[in-house]
Formats: sequence, structure tokens, C-alpha cells
Amino acid sequence: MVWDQDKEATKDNYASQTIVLDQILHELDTLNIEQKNNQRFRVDVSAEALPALLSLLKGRAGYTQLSAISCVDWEDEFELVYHLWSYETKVLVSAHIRIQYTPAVYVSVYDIYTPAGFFERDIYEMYGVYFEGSPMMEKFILTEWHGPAPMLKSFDTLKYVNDMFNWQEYQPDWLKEIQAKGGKVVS
Amino acid sequence: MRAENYQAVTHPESHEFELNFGPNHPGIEGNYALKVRVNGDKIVAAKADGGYLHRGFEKLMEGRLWIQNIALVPRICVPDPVPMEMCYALGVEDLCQFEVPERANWLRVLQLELSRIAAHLFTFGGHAATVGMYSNMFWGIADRDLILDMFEQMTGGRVYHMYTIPGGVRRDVGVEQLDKISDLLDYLEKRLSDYDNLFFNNKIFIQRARDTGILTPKQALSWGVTGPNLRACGLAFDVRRDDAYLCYDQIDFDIATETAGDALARNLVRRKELAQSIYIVRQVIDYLKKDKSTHIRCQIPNPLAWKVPAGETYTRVESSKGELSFYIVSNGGEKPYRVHVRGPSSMHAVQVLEKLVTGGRLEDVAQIMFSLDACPPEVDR
Amino acid sequence: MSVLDLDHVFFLLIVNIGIAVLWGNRPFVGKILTLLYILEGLSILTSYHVLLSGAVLSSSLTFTVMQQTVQWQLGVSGGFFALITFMAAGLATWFSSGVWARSYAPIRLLHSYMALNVAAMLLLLASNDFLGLFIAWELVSLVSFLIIAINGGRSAKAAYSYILYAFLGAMAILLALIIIWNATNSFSYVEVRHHWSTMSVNRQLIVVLLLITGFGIKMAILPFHRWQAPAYAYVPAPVAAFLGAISSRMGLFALFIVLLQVVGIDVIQTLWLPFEIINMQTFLLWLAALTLIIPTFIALRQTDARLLLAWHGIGQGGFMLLGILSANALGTAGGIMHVFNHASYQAALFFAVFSVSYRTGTADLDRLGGLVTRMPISFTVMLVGIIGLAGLPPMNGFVSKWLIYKALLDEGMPLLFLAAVIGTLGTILSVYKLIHNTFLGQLRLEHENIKEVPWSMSIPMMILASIVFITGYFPGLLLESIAAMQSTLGISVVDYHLGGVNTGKGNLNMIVVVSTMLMAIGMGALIFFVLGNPRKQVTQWDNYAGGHFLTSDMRYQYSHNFYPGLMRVISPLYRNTIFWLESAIVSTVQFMAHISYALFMQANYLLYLILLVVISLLWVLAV
Amino acid sequence: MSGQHIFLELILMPLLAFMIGLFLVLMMRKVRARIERRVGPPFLQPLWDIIKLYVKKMQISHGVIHDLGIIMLLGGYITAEVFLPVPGMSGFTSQGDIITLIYLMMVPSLGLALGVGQCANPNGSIGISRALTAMLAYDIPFIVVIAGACLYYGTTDLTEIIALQKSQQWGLLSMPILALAGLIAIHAMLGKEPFEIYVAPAEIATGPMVEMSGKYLGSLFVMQCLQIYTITVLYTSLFLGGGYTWFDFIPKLFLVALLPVMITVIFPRYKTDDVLRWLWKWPTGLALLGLAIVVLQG
Amino acid sequence: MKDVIPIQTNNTETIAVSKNSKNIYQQAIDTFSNFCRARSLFVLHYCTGCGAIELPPAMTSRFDMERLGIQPMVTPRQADILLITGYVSIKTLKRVILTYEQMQGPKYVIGICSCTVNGGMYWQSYATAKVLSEYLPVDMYIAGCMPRPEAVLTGLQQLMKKIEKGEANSWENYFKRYDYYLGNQQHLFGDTWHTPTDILEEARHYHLYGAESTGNNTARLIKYTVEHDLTKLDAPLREKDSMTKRGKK
Repeated sequence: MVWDQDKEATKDNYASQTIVLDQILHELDTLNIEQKNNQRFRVDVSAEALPALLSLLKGRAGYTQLSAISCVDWEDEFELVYHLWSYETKVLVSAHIRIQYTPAVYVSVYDIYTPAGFFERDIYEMYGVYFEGSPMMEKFILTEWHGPAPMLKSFDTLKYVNDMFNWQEYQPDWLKEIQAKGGKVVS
Repeated sequence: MRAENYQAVTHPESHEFELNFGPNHPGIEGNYALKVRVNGDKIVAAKADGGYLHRGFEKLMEGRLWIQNIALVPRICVPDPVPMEMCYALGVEDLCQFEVPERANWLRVLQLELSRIAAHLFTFGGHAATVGMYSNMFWGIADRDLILDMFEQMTGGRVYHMYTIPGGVRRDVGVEQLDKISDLLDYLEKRLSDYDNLFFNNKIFIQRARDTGILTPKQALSWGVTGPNLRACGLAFDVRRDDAYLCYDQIDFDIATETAGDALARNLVRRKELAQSIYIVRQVIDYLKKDKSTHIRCQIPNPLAWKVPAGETYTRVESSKGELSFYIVSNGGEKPYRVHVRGPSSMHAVQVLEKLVTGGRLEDVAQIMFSLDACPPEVDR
Repeated sequence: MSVLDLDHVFFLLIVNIGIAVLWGNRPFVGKILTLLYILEGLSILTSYHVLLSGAVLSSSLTFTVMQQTVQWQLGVSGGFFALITFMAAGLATWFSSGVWARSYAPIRLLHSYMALNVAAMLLLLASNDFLGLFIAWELVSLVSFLIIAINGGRSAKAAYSYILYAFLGAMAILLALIIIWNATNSFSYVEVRHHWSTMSVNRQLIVVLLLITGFGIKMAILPFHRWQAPAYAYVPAPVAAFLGAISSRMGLFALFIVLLQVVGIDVIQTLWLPFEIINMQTFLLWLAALTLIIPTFIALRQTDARLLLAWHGIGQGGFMLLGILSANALGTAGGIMHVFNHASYQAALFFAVFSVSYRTGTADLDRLGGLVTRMPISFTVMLVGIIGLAGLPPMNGFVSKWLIYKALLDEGMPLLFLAAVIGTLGTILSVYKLIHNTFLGQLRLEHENIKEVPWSMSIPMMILASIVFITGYFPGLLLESIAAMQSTLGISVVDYHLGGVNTGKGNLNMIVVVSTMLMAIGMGALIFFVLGNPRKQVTQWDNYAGGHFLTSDMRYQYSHNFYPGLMRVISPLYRNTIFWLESAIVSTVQFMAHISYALFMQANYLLYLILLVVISLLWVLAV
Repeated sequence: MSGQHIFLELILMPLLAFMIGLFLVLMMRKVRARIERRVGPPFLQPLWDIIKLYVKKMQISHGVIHDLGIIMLLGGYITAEVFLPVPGMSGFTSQGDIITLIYLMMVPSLGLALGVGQCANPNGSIGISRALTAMLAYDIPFIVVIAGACLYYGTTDLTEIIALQKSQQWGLLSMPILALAGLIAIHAMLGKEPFEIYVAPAEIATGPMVEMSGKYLGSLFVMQCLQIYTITVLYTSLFLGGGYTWFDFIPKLFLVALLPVMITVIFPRYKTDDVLRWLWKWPTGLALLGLAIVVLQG
Repeated sequence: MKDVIPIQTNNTETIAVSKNSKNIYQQAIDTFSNFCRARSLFVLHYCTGCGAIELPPAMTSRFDMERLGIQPMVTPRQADILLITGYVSIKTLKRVILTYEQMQGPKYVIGICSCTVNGGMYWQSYATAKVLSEYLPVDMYIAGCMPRPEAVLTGLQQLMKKIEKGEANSWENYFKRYDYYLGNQQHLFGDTWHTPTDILEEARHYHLYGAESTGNNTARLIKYTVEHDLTKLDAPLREKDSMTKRGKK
């Protein structure tokens, strides 16, 4: 299992990759592929078709690594991005889906990719998007946080901080010296 | 005490008890916790507990200017901060379509590889300390400090450098400085044989580390393991070569692999990588000495009113822990719309650690954690 | 002093049995029985100086069979053992006389069987020839069976296994007696000793081996040790203490009489096993050493406190045998002294363990913990007991073990010395686990309202604990009668004084050692309490847990598999060799027992029985 | 001996032991620091540590047994010092021989074990379990060494053993193999790497010391001093002919302590079962060989 | 060194506690105690934030803390100094307070890194506490992001000087003004916040129990523990109270 191919073969792979993805396109009708460069593909897909796409990519095209799942809050809907990497062809495919804002629920892909557990839990904590079927949905980072999901654009962290915390006067001698020389904080 | 810390558990019939590794425990790397349930000295179940280092980085970055975030990103991973800057800079450059000068890329590689050497020396020290070999820790961390000195001379920062900025680097590095680095590398190579004698060839260490925390290639792939941990299973994957960035495609280096997949193999992979990094840095020094260009960054707009074109990008960098990725989304504004950080340890420190520790022995918990080189701040962000 | 003192004792014992049988379940009767036992002990103690001078207490009870006059005489060794018996029985009855008795339904049976046991044991101790010994031996076996089976259930099963072993032992003894009779035409100890050399060497060998088998079964010497621990562990507290303390020592007493008084240690030393592979004495010493080590390390694995103690009882028996067989004044003294010491701390430990299980309802070491704040007296007793059992100064266990170590070193047996130390180290590991898992560590939620046991239970424990300490402080108290015993047996006598022994090549003066220890501990306390600020006690939840908060529902106690590293190394031994050997032997024995049982149950069993006896006789005569 | 004399020795012997022990600890820390390319602690650092711990304003106790354990620990070692002959003072050596001494040295361990048990911290209990396992491991070779030496000298009285060595030759020369095995055993007794299983910070957070604070920890530091002293004196008495005067006695002690310290820094720690296997294989084998030679000679 | 800024923390006002006039003997003992305390400092091995990365260099061969008599220690029971190395997230702060309360007086807190002063780089973060001295009495801040090992060592040496003079007493304020600190903690963690250590009793033990030790906040705490202590299973088992209040089943 050592992927030590020479560079020529790799280039062929890039070309063949488009063909593989095109084949998958035919099987899933709601798919839109965009090639950004040799090693980056962007795939837009409907939310319902994503699990099928991931299974196909993993099973047929050798995309064995789920690099990450990113969530973007577009204020009216969430965008989920699944970054998949193939060790054989050395291509990264980002599958983008959009899901509705309320109720923010989606299906888990834990059964296809084990690492999804971590990212889905993270998105659940940070955005409140619940993933059905994931065994790792208990809190991990924000176990002692009782506020709203903090990564939502609607959560104003500055306001929260001003409500919650005080500031102390901090005027050490060296700062006073600088201020005496005319230094000040640029705002 | 607090209900939120412990979901009520009934007293187990099987006489197991709970033991907490961390956050205040020498067997844990940084501020992190691993709750284990033990029977005798056998780990029955393990559960990682993070969030002690959570600062809300991603939220903070959304609230700051593109240029301000340069100061913020290296703080995501403390022992190995340069890849963080690098990854962010690559992303912004991709969005802005910057053409980065060649010399800047080589300077960046210099930084990256020195940082990798420092991080690996630190990891050896930590790993040695978990098995009670303190002299290796004392030596390794002292030698790492010499690299930090080089950083300080080059960038002005000892730990956090903020040297790499989108579009290039902040300063050039002179020939004298390169000579100093070259001398340091000579010294380190000499020291490596000492480390070999003391640590890597130490029979008792080998006895302890061999067959501890074995990852099979299949497990490694399905659990999302990357970096040296993956290479220790015999899978030669390295972002530097396979998803090449900067000028790594012009540099000659081997991908260090081992086949056993245990703590010893992971350690030996790092040991080999250390030698490879020294080799790479020597190439970079040669290039930088020959190259007479002084162009180290491209033209960047007024940083206080810098609007990055709308778009999204996914950039990956090989850090000393594994594959590090940033997903950056811009809506054309002065601040990032969304930055998602995928630290390599987010896999290693949670799912992989839990699974490797379970079924093992109490003696090996700390060793497995350090052999995975898990870095909690990357997990918590 | 009247020579018929033994009659008084026998009379008192009959009264004892009568009271127990007639009014055994009345609440006050336990105390009366205790008093009677004390009275019996006192009546021996008052004439103890006579015994020390070499005279005997005899009974008027005699009968004659096969031209042998069987009579009962209590010598100094019998007196010593009898005192231990009365101490154990008295304290055990006291322990069961109070609140405990109300919760225990078959109390009348318990009192009666206890009295019967004591009586039978006294008969054994006072026996003066092989016939009397055999009769008393069978009685002891029978009443032991009754008392072991008292609880039904697991203990009845163990009792059944015991009676099978006892049957085997009785057969062996009977066979030996037949051979002896055949050769010497007498059962009297003196006569047998006189005519011993007339037997052929092979026959001597067989007799010695048969007697060791027969009596060794009672003290559970290897490889007949499997029955004892379950039999002693699952009986009620007083019974367990009584059995563990003294009952199994009857085997040792018989062996002691036979090997030292009748056969003589010099004879043992000259006997060789077939093909001259090993000297009889060396063989027996190594058997004793194995009896010490193997049960001790089996005890280390137990999770039930009662089983743990029962297995240690077997192991300590090995210690006694090791001392007695060392053929050295110090060793013999150590061996006999260990009988007393073991009786005192073993009874104390059993009482402490049963106090805990009386209050908590369990003796499972994985379900206890932190009870020291709730049951301080039981803790103290157990602490004294485990220091004694582990053989550390200042308790009495140390003195007897020291004598045995010293004897083994003096006799030039360093490997046996090593074996003895390994046994002690295993004991230390095991008893720390016992006290840690019971009394130290986290107090469990369900044990929060536990209280100390009532006085009727704690006073006997405290008496035993103080005996353990006092005889450790002044071992000369015991060494006096042991020296008398040695001189009556005609073996070399230990040079003792109140504080210990002088050997010229390394002395022991416990008065100095213990006084220094007390003084040093005083100095330690002075350093600890005078220097520095006063202490402040915190709750057990205010504890380091890696920076986490502790809750009462969280199990934060290390108990199960207490020595995992050690077990990784030695558990293959348990599983494969020792365990295999043990179970092979035991199942063979049990298989034989089953076969003989099946044969016995046939309709014309008499025929089989006669056939068996005839065949054995023919075989023996042919040898 | 007059009562006054005895009383003086009772005070003086533990005190001297403590003072020499402080310097032994200092030497250990210094040597270790030097090999690790450090400067190491100041001259009186061990003493400052102990005093600082004793003058803490709060002494957290987990119960009476916690205190009792510490007292037993101090008392046990003070007793052991009185039974150890040193030049000019023999204490009660004639009243308790080397076997007594070995068992007296177990009393502090039991005290520590009880005190730690009361703390209700599994880390501490695991530490004790490992310490007792280690004791079983190193005591077996050590006992063989003692048995061999006692057989050779024909006595178990320490003063006589020393006198015999002074009149004939040192045990080191007459029983070199036993002396070597003994040296390995005392290395394990000192609990230094690779036998440091019961402290093991990364595994069980310093084990027995986990809940020890203030003077409790201070007493453990005192115990460390006394332990090093006791072990080195015992070894010196058995194999290096004890001391003629204090001037040759103290260098011998430092030499005996130095050897384990020098090699300890290059080892990681064994696992618990490996400690047992190793100690039961090599030092025990050596010790048995030495014993066989002694038996065959004698 | 510019980085080291020992600043006055907000506990300058002295609180009247019944002061025993000390005789010469006691003063001598105090002086000697402080002398020893200053020469032997045990640092708790707890990396609360990124500043901890500069502690290994400070401990190891290059800077070697041990030559100053400073040693790392594992558990709070053994340690004298709590180094808060950088930002403390709310989750960590709870553990820090638990750890601090488990330490024994005299105990010292050093806030390393700018984040402990005013939140530093993470001033707008919802997850980190900003002013450390609101929750714990801080003896000294060492600012910088992050302060170099030299700065850490210089700071520790300054603390040693303070200890030797007997001036490093801010830990006493935690007991004298417990109500204040508890109030801030409750503000952040909610009214149900409580730790296993009974601070008020310890204050009496130290003879530091004063007028400001108790107040509304401690009343709330006591009310909570009385209400919940003995009914909820996951509440701590308080040995002292349990015998009377938890009746026989």
C-alpha cells in the first residue's frame, strides 16, 4: 500500500479523475462539478444525494480519507462542505450541500467515514446542526457552556464578553514611560 | 461535583474504577483530559475530554481583519506554529491570486522545516519523559531552544513568529544568519548520534514502546490518521509531496516510513524525519545563498482596508503532527466570513487515542498519547 | 496438686456440652459457656507449673483393649495446646454470645458443636498412646465435620469434601497403626519408640509417610490442601476463628508428637526416600516450604476476605512445620510458638473480618473500603493482626518467624530461608490488600451509616489483639513452656530469656526492639505533631483527581486485581503447572473417594470392605 | 553501657543518619543534574525543601491513619538506625541482628502504605501496589545475598560481621558475585530508574505522594534521606567492612550511593512485570551463583 | 527586564483581622520560615494555556530552574506556586479554582502571559476569562505573549524576594475576602457553583476569618449545599454532616 508512483502516472490520474467524476455525475442527476485546478474539484450536490455520492466516491473512486467537514452559516441556511481526499489519485474533492436553517438537522455519514464523528460533533456544538445517526453527539468542547451555539452569526461574542467580564486598569511603569513620550494606542 | 462533568454512572459491578489523566497530570500533553476506566491495570474504556483550551478561534477570526488574523493563527498550535501561518497565508494567497516570489517560498520552507525539527525534538523529550527517561527530555528541550534562538534572530519571535504573511514573508534572511543555521545543523547532527545511543537504541525503551498502541494500516486509513502516525504504518503519504505546496516539488527528500505502526515506529519515523528536515534545510540554505534576489513579497493592498475577493479555498500543509487544513470563505469583505481549522490532532487526540488506549495498560496511556504527538490546542481551537 | 486434675476438666467439659445442648438458644447461655471455658483454661493454668517441671496431669478414665491400657495424661505440650484451645473457644463463644447470637438461628447447634469439638480435642491432646490418639482423632474429625457443615450450602459441600479427605487420612493412620502393631506389638509411645529400629527401613519409611498423610490432611499440608479454605471460609464467625486458630493445629500436634516424640528427628534425618533421591527431612522441609508458599500465593489472588484468611492459615501451617522439622532448638521453638501466635492473630483477623461483614453484609474485598472512620476498633484489631500475620515487629508473629529464619540459616539451609522469606513477602502483599480494600480508601455511599460492632464482639477482638502484642513484647512468656516441652521431648533446648533468645551468633531481644520502636515512634510523633502547624482534616472528595471534581457516585477506589504486574508474571504458574498438578491430584483423590463411596453403597458392602482390608493387609505384610 | 550512653546514641544515631542522608540526596540530585547538563540544586536545597514543607501553614490530613502512617514511617526508620552499627556507636546491634533489621526496614513501608491508603486516592493505592510488588522483586535477590553473607560469616550479628571483615578481608573481595548482586538489589531498593515504577509521574502522578502535603510530604523527604543512608550503611557493613573511622566510612557511603545514581539517568522505567522478570532473572541468578560458591567453599 | 511587571493587584486595602501581637520568638520563627520558603518553591505542573510551552525550557538544561530551588510538582497538594500560563477558558478556570483551593497556604499565583491580565489576544472571546485576579488572588503578573524563560525566572526570583520579606501574602485575601471571589465565580459559573473544599472552615483554621469572608454569596453557597448536598446522589458526601442529616434507610 505504498503510493509511490512516478509523476507521469499521477498526471494521467488527474485526467482520468474527471472521467470518474463524470460517470458519477450521470448516476446522480443533481450534481455539478467544477475543476479548480489539477488537485481540487468542487462538487455541488443536493442534500439528499450526498450520502450516495460519498459512498460512490469511497467505494468506486478510492476517496478513502474524509479530510474535514466544514460548516458555513449563511444566515438563512447552512452550507456543509465535505472535503474528500484520494490517496491513489491525489485529488481533493469538496462536496458542498446546503441545508435549511430551522430545524437544522442532517444525516450523519459516520457509517461511511469514521472521522465524520468528530467533525459532526464539532458542528453540532458550534452551530447547533444535529446529525441523525451519529454515535458521538454528546458534547465535547462546550460541555460547560449554556449559551446559544457560539459560531452562529447571530451570536455577538463582543456583547457577551462585555456583559460577562470586567477589565482591569493596566498601567505599568514602562507603559507610562511610553505614554509620556507621546505614545498612544491606535484605534 | 458538577453534574455536567459526570453523567451519573452507577457503581459498576465489575469493580472497575475511574482514573483521570489530566488536565493537571504529567502524563497528558497540554491542558487536556482523558478519563479512563480501569480494571487492575487494564484500560476498559477511555473517553477524551477536551475544551480546556477552547478560545473560539474561528469566531475570533471572523471578527478581525485579514491582516490581524496573522497574529492569531500561530497560536492555534503552540509547539509547531509555523504551519498554521503558512496554511492561512496559502489560503489568502489563493483567494487573492497572489504570485508569491520564489525566494519567499524558499524562506518559508526554511521556517517550516526548522519548526518541524523543533517540534520533533520537543516530542522526543515528552515521549521520553513519559517512560521515565528524563535526561533525554532535558537534552532535547535544551537543543530545541537553540532553534528557537535562530527563529528569534530571523523573525524577532521566539515561539510565535508571525513571519509568513499572505504574499510573502516579513524579512529577508542574511548570509551570516544562514551560516549560523548551518552551524546549528552540524551541531544537531552530531547530537543525533547521542540521542540514538541514549534513547532510540535504548533496549528498555524499545521493550516498552514496541507493540504498544499498534495501528494497522487499515485502521489508520479508516480513522483518518495522517502525518508521521500514518507513515509509521507503512503508508507513504506526505502532503509536502502528494499535494505539493511552496517549492517542495523542487526539493529532494525521502518520505520516512516504518511498518510496525506501534509507538516505537511512530517515534522512529519522527527520528528519520528529523534527519530529512536537516537535509532539506541544507538544500534551502544552498539555494538562498546562491539566489541573489531580494524580492520577498508581492504587492499587498492597504492592510487596514484589505478586501479579499469572495470565494472559498481549502489549503493543506504538512505540519509535524500531520495534515493541517484551513477552509477559508470570503464574502469579499474586510474580514474572513468563515475560517475552519482542521488540526491533525483533532483525529489523533480524540477518536484514535480513545481506541488505542482502550484494552491497553495503564502504563502505556501517556506513552500512546505522546507517541501520537497529539496537540490539544488544535483540537479545542 | 492432685494428679487427677484432668478429671475436673473433663467434668467441666461434660457440663459444658450439657448446657449447650439443653439451653443453647437462651440468650444468657453464651456468657455461661464462656465462663466455663475460662474456668477450664484456669484449671489447667493453675497446675501449669507442674507441667513445666515435666510432670503430667492424668485422668482416672482408663480402659483396656488388646492388652493395651488406654489412659489420658496431659503433658506440657498437650497443656500448651489445650490452653490455646480454651482461649480460642472461650473468645469465640464470647464473640457469639451477644447481639450476634440473636441474628443467628442455629445458635444451639453452634454452642453444642463447639463444646463437642473442645472435648474431642482435649481427648486428643491428652492421649498417651496411638490407640487413644486414633480414637480421639476420629472423634475430632467427626465433630469438625458437624461444625463445618453447620451453615449448610457452600459450607456443607466443603464439609463433605473434608470428610472424604478425613476418611482417606483415617485409612492411612489405620494402616500405619497396623504396621506398627505388627512390628512392635504395642501402641504406647514409649514402647513404639523403643522398638522402632526393629522395623525394616522400608517399613519405617511407609509408616512415616502414612502418618504424615493422615495427620497432614487435617492441617492441609500439600497436596491435601484443597479442602480447607472453603471449609473454613463459609462458616459463621466464631467457628471460623476457632477452626482457623486451633482446630487444624491438631494435625500439627499429632505430627509433632509422632515425629519428635515417637519417631525422633534423628531417625527422620537418616531415612531416605527410595533410590536415595532425597533425605526424608529435606523432603518434609521442602513439603513444608511449598505448603507455605503455594497457599500464600493462592491467598494473594482471593477477593473474599474470609477465603484469603483461610488460605493464609494453611500457609502458616507450613511455617510451623518448617520450624519443627528443622531439628534445631530455635526452629522447634519457633514452630511451636507460631502455633500460639497464629492462633491469636488468626482469630483476631477472623473476628475483624466477620465484624465487617456483620455490619456491611459482605466480605467481598471489591465491595468494601474506607471503613476505618466507621469501625476504628475493628481496624485496630485487624492492623495488629496483619502485622502479626506478616511477621513484622513488634507483634508476636515476628518472634516465631525470626526463630525459624535463624534456625534455617544456622542449619545451613539458605534456600529454605529464602522460601520462608518469599512466603512472608507474599503474606505482606496479601494482608495489605486485605486491610486496604476493607478499611482504607474510598468509603462507599451505602456504608455511610455503618457503626462499630457491639462490645460483646469488640472486646474478644481487643483481648486477642493485646495478646498478640504482649507475647510479641515478652516472648519469654511462651518460650518458657516451649523450653519445657523441648526438655521433656529430649531435644535441644532453646536458650531463652523474657525478651527473646540468645544464640551467640545474633540475638533477639524483643523488649529492646519493641521499646526502641515505641520510643522511636514517640519521637516520630513528637517530630510530627510538635513541628509544623496543626493538621486539618478534609473530606474524601477533596482529593486530587487530575484536576477534576469527584462525586460520590464515582468509584475512585483501587481494589480489584490489586497486584496486576505481579499477576502478569506469576499467573501462568497458577493456571498451568500448580493448578494443573493440584487439580490432578485432588481429582484423583476425589475420584478414588467417589469410587470407594460407590462401592460402599453397594448392597453387600461388607464383603467389599473386608476384601479391601484383607488386600491391604496382605500387601503390607508382603512388603 | 550506661543508660545515659544509650540515650545519647538513641538521639545521635538517627540525627547523624538524617544529616548524612541529606548530603546523599544532595549528591544524587547534583550528579543527576550534571549528567543532564544542568547546574543542579544549591548546597542546602534538600534541607530547605524539608523545612519549607514543615512550616506550611496548612497541613491537609485525610484522617488519623494518614497521620499514623507518617509517624510509623518516621519511627520505623529511627528504630532501624539504632540497630545499624556505625563507627564509634553500635546502638542496640547486639540485641537485634540483621534479620531484625531487614524486617524493621519494612515497618516504614507498611506505615507509608497505610497512610497512603487512607488518602482514598487510587493513584496512591496503585503506587503502593507497585511499591509492594517491587519489594517482592528486589527482596528475593537481596535475601539471597544476605543469606549468602550470613552463611559465609557464620553469624547474623552485624557488629561481628564487621569485626570479621576487619580481621580477614572485605566481603567485596571474598564474595564478589554476591556483592555485585547486592549492588543491583540496592539500586532497585532506592527506586531509581529503571525501577522507578511506584513514583512514575506520567502514569500515576507520583503514586504514594499524590495526596501528601506539607509535613506529610516533608516526612517522606526525611524518609528518603534515611532510606538512602540505611541501605548504603547496610551494604557497607556487609561488603565494605563497615567503617574504621568516620573518615573512611562516609566516603564509602557516598561511593555506594554514587554507583546507582550514575547509571540511573540513562534508563527509562520498566513496566511493573518487567521489573519482576528482570530482577528475578539477573540479580537473583547472580546471587544464587554467589550463594552456591559460598556453600561450596564453606 | 521589560517583560516583568509586578503590578499591584486589586487587594491593596487591608482588612482588619484580629491581629495577635507577635513576640520575638514568633518573629524569629517567621523570619526563618520565610527564609526557607523563599529558597524552595514547588511549581504545580499544570499547563493551563500556551505559555506553558516556555516552562520546559525554563526547567530544563538551558535555564535550569532547579539551581534556584524551584522544582515542578505534580499535584496541588505538593505545590506552592500555581502558574497560570496564559488564557484560562471557563472550563479550565473551574479546575484552576479547584486546584488552587486544594493547595496549602502559603500559596502563590503567578499570571504568566498577557491573557491573564486582561484577556490579551482573546479579549473578545466568549470562552476565556479575562481578569484572573477577580477569581483568585494573584501575586504577580508576568506579561508578554509569551514571556521568555528569562522573564519567568526573573519573575520567580522577584517573588522569592517578596516571600523572604514576608510580603507575598495575597493568598490570605482569598480567605479574608472569600465573599468577593466567590461572587465573581458565581457570576461566571452560575449559582450552583461549589467546590469540595470548605473555604470558610479553612479561613478559621488560618485565623483569617474576617468580616468580608462571608456575605450574600457565601450565604447562597451554603443554602445550595444544604439543599442539595444530601438529597442528590452526585453531590459530594460531606462526612461531617452526613451522620445527622442522612437518616437510616
